Amino acid sequence: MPSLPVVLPLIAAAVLLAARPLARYRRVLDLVAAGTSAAVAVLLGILIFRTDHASTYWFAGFRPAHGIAVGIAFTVGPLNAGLACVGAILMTAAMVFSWRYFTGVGTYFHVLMLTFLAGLCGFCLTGDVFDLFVWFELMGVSAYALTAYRPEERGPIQGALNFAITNSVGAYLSLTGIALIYGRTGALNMAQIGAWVSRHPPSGLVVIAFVLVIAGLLVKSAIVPFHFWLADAHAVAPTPLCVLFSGVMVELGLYGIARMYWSVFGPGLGHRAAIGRVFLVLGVLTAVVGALYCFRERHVKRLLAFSTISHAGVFLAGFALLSPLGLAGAALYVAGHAFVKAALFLGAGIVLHRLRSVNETWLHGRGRKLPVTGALFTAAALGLADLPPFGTFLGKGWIDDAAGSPAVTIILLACTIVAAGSVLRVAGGVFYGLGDPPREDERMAAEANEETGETDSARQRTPLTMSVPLALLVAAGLATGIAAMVPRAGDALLSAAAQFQAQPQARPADVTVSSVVTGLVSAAGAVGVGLAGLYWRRIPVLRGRYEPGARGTGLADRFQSGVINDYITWVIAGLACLGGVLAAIIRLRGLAPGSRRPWHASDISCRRRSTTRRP
Amino acid sequence: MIEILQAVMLVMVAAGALAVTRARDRVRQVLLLSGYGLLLAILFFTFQAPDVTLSELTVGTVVLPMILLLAIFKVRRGERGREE
Amino acid sequence: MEYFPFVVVAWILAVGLHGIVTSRDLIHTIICLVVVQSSTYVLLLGVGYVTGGVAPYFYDISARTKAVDPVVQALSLTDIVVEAAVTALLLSFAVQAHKRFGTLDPHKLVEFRG
Amino acid sequence: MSPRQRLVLFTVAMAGLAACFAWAVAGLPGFGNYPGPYGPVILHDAVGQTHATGVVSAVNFEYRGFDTVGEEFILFAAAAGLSVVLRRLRDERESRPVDNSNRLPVPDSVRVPALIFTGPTVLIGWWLASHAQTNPSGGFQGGIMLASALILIYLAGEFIAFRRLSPVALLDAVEAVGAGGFAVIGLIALAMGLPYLDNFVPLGTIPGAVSSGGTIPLISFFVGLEVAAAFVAIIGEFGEQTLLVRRS
Repeated sequence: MPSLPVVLPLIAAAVLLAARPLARYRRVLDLVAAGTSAAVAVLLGILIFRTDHASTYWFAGFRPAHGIAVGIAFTVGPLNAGLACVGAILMTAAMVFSWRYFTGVGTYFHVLMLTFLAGLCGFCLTGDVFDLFVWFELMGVSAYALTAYRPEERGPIQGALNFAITNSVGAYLSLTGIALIYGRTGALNMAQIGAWVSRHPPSGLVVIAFVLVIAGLLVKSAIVPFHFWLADAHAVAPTPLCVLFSGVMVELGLYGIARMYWSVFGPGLGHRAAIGRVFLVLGVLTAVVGALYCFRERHVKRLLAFSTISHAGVFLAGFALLSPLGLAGAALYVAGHAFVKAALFLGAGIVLHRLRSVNETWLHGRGRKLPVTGALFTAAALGLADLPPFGTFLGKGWIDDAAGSPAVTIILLACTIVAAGSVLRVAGGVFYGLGDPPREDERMAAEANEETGETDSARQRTPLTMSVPLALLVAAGLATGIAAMVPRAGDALLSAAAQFQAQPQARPADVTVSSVVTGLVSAAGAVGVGLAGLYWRRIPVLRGRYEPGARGTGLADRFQSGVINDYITWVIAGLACLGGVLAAIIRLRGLAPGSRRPWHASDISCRRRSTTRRP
Repeated sequence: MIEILQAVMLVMVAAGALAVTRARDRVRQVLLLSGYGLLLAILFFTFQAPDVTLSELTVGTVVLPMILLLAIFKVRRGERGREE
Repeated sequence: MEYFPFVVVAWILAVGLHGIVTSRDLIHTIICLVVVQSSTYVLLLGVGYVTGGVAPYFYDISARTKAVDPVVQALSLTDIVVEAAVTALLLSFAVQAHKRFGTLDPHKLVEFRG
Repeated sequence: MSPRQRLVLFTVAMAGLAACFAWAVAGLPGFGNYPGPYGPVILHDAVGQTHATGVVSAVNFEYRGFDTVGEEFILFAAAAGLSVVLRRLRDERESRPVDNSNRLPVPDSVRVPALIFTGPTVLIGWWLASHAQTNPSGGFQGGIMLASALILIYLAGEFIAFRRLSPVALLDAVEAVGAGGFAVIGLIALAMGLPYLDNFVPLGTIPGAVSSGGTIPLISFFVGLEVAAAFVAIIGEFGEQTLLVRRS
């Protein structure tokens, strides 16, 4: 059963490729593709509820003997099945959305989408480090090809190349890390490596293998300074694909890092607080950089991409708190964010379909003829700003609770306000014509006007297959928050997080007053930032200096240069810094006592069964 | 322990990698890559991996250079067409 | 001498990455990427090697003979196929980029960014 | 960044990374001292459990067969992606080169040996793909050999013949059968109530015989199909790009 979410899409992809000559019956093929991903979503949904503890599935029936795994295992827990399920739901929405979106394409789009889905599920569920790499690559290859799906446009090839080369370098560095750890432990099963690592004092090998293994994941999850490729790829990829990139692919990278830390390296590395702080700094840095770039963007898809980077930083900060509450908050935030961000991209896709542009400047006021899309887009943007009861507010609230540090709370709050405010600025300007018509920035206009040809069909009205998924996604974003407010559901999530970390669950998951207040403040702040962006020229203090969305600042462009050589240089520099910092922590602080725990042979098959429930 | 043949092949592979990445002419680079694939294949043979040797021989020395050459011809033709 | 193969791995990796960073031609970049990946095969096979071991085939010898690790060989096989697939896809991007923009210099391609 | 700045940053960073790597390698047991336990356990069990004497194939198609499923589909996705990227675009016309030849300018000294070697290459490929369980061979190598045979035809300058031998629809179908077939073999085990990809075919009595290994030769065959079709498709796409001029 746990193998089916991977195998089903693969078989469907093979069938659809063979059915290419039958492209006349497109509707049937569309239905097969969308039906498969919906079925996968249902299967994963069942898996979430059937596994109240992490259960292990051995492929080809090779169960481990004497604590040595010889086959490949899937380790299915509520968190990873849940993440895959969110991915499958977004995939289904994207498939339905692209029903009328692309016309006259063969089945290749569906084939690649399905292989992407299979890679996504395999990546989430696997409990084997090399298998992780394989599914990571499958997801990558499908994503590269899909990014370049419209080679007749000018941008996609450039974006796809940067995406593919940066991610491939990351993946090969990850493989180097896998080989290193295999060379010492002689194991590929995560639990088995984890057991080995926790029985031995942390050595240079373990530290550096950890850094190298997460290299590819850091690139995928767009953590500064590994993030440069993301905006290039998002700006050019077909909109249904952006839904998946922003909604789950980035988050998958973060999940991978969390998984690597908790299941493999973390227990043996020790120095929990110090390592957590390193990742917290990385997360906050990413959140700040993403928010600033988001604010100065006029290309709607690029703007949304930078907001994803900013949010990825918040998620990483949540993981980095290393407590069940922080992880549960991050998980809930990921789910809530996935739905609203997907809705925003679909909204952008509808705008592109109807108005043939994603240039905020040009679109100013032109979206008034799309009232429904405008309302849903605005609602989703408010969801992005953590407005209660969207799932985002509670996730953020838990992260703040777990951080317990006003500084972190305020910085993350500011980042959310700026990023979501920029999105609200777009919503207000485009759909309601608020504010002053912005000055045309020539370069922006030229770039955004490139973006025309995703669709051919009539654009007199928005087809239902486009607006219904959008509405459903906004509703799902709301539902996530409301469901998580039910105490039992919140506790279940928290205990799943505690299980994932093999830690006792310390406290109940509450909806605190402070989280509601923070959410409201955040939403109000975002509206304020959005309005300030729209009425920039009328505000005396701000006038004349700088215009939001204008790309005047050369320094920022020098970083986000679009040159692949720079991106790779940054990857290596970031990795060297991370390696150096972790090495310093381990070397200078010596071995922390009490960080290791005795190891049992039963660890292999099922490591974390016990969780302390709330009395 | 490392055997003499392995050490020799490792040195040659290291030199080969340098040669491949330093070459600036595309066709020359592809030919060097093909040779590098051959060196790798021999190295893998000394590592007692006949399976990998066979794969590296077919992929690294034949198929991949072939694809690269086709791509380079295509690009070169494009460049010539543009000059005219 | 015991660590010489791993030194070579680091060398290949560094040389390949240097090639990518200094490259002014996308096809050159892609070939350097192939070199970067080749370091992983050497590393994999290097860590799985057993001095005096034979290749793990027992068609005509006893299954008790000391042999090198078969797992890393299987992983390398997978790795090689992945390499070929990724390289072919990247090359198709390069061909298309050249067709569209008439250049393979990443610095010039930036001007056409979307 | 200017090239100079980039080089400086790269040099510093790479030095740091190399130092990290050196620190890591110092923790390895040293070349030739692979500590196990994964490899030794497999070496100990493989012949008995799978009746395959080629242990690498046993690992690839049996112990870690699920990796191979993923790897097949990476190739599958790459081939599909290649067709997407290199497909004929809306604004392109297809035309023959001006000199009206659809051949590479290949001298006879290349063409004749190429054609002569085609047959044996096919045979070797076939043999390799069907002996995964015994020798250093298997689906990858066999499949690539089969593809190489078609490259030889191509080298001989017979692109049209190459294309006729491998029309795109047929290649797609073969790829689908190859990659999908592998996945379906796994499903059959599942339908029989066994874990995915379990070896449900009798292993045969003599380890090392052609009919031994249960599903291993079967999977190897499908892998061979997929690999051959994917590589032929990839090379065909590039060949088409090179030989047929498309003008925009």
